[in-house]
Amino acid sequence: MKARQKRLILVVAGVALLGGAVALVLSAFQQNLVFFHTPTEVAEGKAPQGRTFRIGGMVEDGSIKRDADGITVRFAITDTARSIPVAYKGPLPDLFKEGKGAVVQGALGADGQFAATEVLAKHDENYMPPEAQDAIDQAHKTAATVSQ
Amino acid sequence: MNWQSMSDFWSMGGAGFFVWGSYGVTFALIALELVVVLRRRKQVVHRLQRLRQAMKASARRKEIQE
Amino acid sequence: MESGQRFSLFRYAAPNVFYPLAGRLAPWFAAAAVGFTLIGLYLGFFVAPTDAVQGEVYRVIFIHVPAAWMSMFIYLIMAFWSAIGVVFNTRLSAMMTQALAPTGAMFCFVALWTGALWGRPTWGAYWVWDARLTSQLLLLFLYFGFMALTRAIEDPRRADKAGAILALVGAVNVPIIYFSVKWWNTLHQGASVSLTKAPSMATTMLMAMLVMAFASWAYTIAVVLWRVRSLILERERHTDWVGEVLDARGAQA
Amino acid sequence: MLSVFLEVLRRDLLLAWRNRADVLVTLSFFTIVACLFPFGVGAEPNLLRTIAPGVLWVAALLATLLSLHRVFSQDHTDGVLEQLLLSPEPPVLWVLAKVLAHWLTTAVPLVIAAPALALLFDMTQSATGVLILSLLLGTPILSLLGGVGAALTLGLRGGGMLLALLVLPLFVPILIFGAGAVDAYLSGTGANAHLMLLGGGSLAALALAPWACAAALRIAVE
Repeated sequence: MKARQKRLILVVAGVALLGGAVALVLSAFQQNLVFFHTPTEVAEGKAPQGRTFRIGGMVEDGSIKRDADGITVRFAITDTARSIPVAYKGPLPDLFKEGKGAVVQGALGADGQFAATEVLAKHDENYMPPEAQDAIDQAHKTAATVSQ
Repeated sequence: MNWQSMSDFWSMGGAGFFVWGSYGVTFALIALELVVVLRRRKQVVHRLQRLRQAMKASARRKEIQE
Repeated sequence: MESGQRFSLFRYAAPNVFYPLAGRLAPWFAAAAVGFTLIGLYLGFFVAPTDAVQGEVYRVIFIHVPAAWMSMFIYLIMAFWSAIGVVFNTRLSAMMTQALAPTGAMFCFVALWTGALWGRPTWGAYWVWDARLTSQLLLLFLYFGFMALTRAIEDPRRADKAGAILALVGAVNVPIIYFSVKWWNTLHQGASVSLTKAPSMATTMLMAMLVMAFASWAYTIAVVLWRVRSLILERERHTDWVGEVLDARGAQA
Repeated sequence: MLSVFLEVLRRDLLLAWRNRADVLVTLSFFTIVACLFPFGVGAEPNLLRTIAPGVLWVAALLATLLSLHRVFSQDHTDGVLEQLLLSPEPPVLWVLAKVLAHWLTTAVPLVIAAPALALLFDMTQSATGVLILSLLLGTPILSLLGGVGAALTLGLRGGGMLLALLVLPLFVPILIFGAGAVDAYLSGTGANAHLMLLGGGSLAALALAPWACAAALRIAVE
C-alpha cells in the first residue's frame, strides 16, 4: 500500500468518526434537555410527568400557606398568565417572598401539583431571572393579542 | 446635559467607584500596553543598530588586515 | 516571493513590503482610535441618558461590551491567521498572531474587570459563575497559554508553528467550552443568578457603544501594527532590507 | 499499516510495565487528592455524596495531567520519535497507538480504583456505575487532548506547568459533562445525554487530535 492510500484511509476513518460524533451529539439533544419550564408550559402539559425539572416565575400574591404540620409550605408560582400550585417541605430561603421571583425544582405529580425538592429565591432587587422575565413578557404579549 | 456640577459628574449617582474604577483601570492598561510596545520597539531598533555597527566594524577591520 | 507578482495579497504578506506599510498605516489608526474614543466618551457621558433601572452605573457598558467583543474577535482573528500560516506557510501570519495575543488578553481582562465592577452594584456580587463570565475567564487562560507557549519556545520558527496549532485547537474548543459552561450554568446555578439579556437600548446609548467599539478596533489595529513591526525587525534582522531600514533610522538620529 | 500501530502499542505497554512504579504513583496521587477533600470541606456524608462526582473527576483530571509528560518525553530523548517520524508510515497511526497506551496505563487504573473511592464518599452503587461509565467515555478525550499539549511542550523548560496552563482550560467541558452525568442521574433526569456528549467528544477528539498531535511532534523534532 502506498503512503497516499494509507493517508486516504485515515482521512476517511477520521471523517467517519466525526460523523459518529455529530450523530451522538445530535441525539443527545434529542433527549429532552429542557430543565426549565414556565408555568404556562406546565399548565399546557408541555412539561414531563414524574421527572425532575425547574419552573421559574413569581410567587403569587397571597398564595403562601403553611400546612398544619408546620413543615410543608404550599404556594403558587405564576408568570401572570397561568399559575401552578407547588408543595415544598423544608426551609425556605430568606429572599423568598410573595410577589418576588423564584425558581422551584422538583417533579410534577399526577394531580397537577408540583412537588418541589428545592426552592431558589431571586437574587436581588434589581434583577429578574431572564427566563422568568421572558415568561412574563411572553404572557403579557399573549394577553395583549387576546385582548385585541 | 446629565450633570449639574463637577462633583455630580464624579459621583456618578453614587456609583463613582464602579464607573471610574472600570474606566481608570482600562485606560491605565491601554497606556501600559502602549508604553510597553513603543519601548520594546525602541529597544529592538537600538539593539539591532548596535549589532549592525559591530558587524560593519568587524568587516572593515578584516578589509584593513587584508 | 515569486508568487508575489501573480497575487497581490501575497506581496503584502512579504515582511519587507508589509513593514513600511504597517508603519504608514499605524498612526492613522491610532488617530482614529483617539478620535472615536473622545466622541464615544462624550456620547456616553454627556448625551446618553441615565438608565431607568440601573442608574449611572450602566455607563460601564461603553467599555465593557466593546472589550468583550474585541477579546472574542481577536481570538478568531488569531485562529484565522494561524490557519493561513499553516496552509500557505507565510511568515507574516505567525507574527500577526503573536502580535494580537497580548492585546486580546488585555481586552479579555478588561471585560472581566469591568464586568466585576458592574456586577457588584447590579447583582450584588463581583463575580457569579454565569456562563458568559466563566467562558470569558477560560478565554483569558487560553490567551495566557498561547503567550506562554510561544514565549517558552526559543526557536522562532518552532514557536510560530506550535502557536498556530495551539490557536487552532483553542478555536475549535472555544464554542465547546461556551456551550458546556452554558449548559452547566443552567443546570447548577439555576436561574437565581444570571445575566440579563442586553435590554433594548436607547439609540444614544447604542451609538456611544458602537463608537467605542470602533475605537477599540482602531486601537487594536494600531497597536498590533506597531508590535508586528518590532517582531518583523527582530525576525528579519539578517536581511539586507532591515539593514537599510536601520541605517536610514541611524542617519535620522 | 496495523502492524506499526500494534508494534508501537506493544512497545509502549512494555515500557510502562517496566516502569510500573509510575503507574502506581499516578494512582496514589489520584487517591490522595480525592481523600484530601473530606479534610478540607468536612466529612458530612450528605455533603460528601454531593461533591463526590466532581471531586473524583477533578482528581482524575489532575492525575492524567501529571502523567502526560510520559507519552512522548522518553522517545524524544532517546531519538525513537525522530525515527518514527522518518518512517514512511503516517504519524497519525503511531501517535494514536501511543495515546492509547497512555490511556490504558493511566485512565484504566483510575477507573478501576474509582469504585473504592466512591465508597469512601458514600456514593450509591448505581451512581458509581454512572461515574465509571462517564470516566470510561470521558478519559479518552483527556488523553487525546493532553497528547496534543504534551507534544507542543515537548522538551521545553518548565514544560509541566505550561502543559497545565494549555490543557486545563480545554478540559473544562469534559469535567462539566463527566461530573454532570452523575448529578443528572441522581436528580432523576437520567445521564444519557451527558454520556452521549462525552462519547461524541471522544469520537471527535479521536478524529482530530492525532493530526494536531502529529503536527506538533514534527515541529518539536525539527
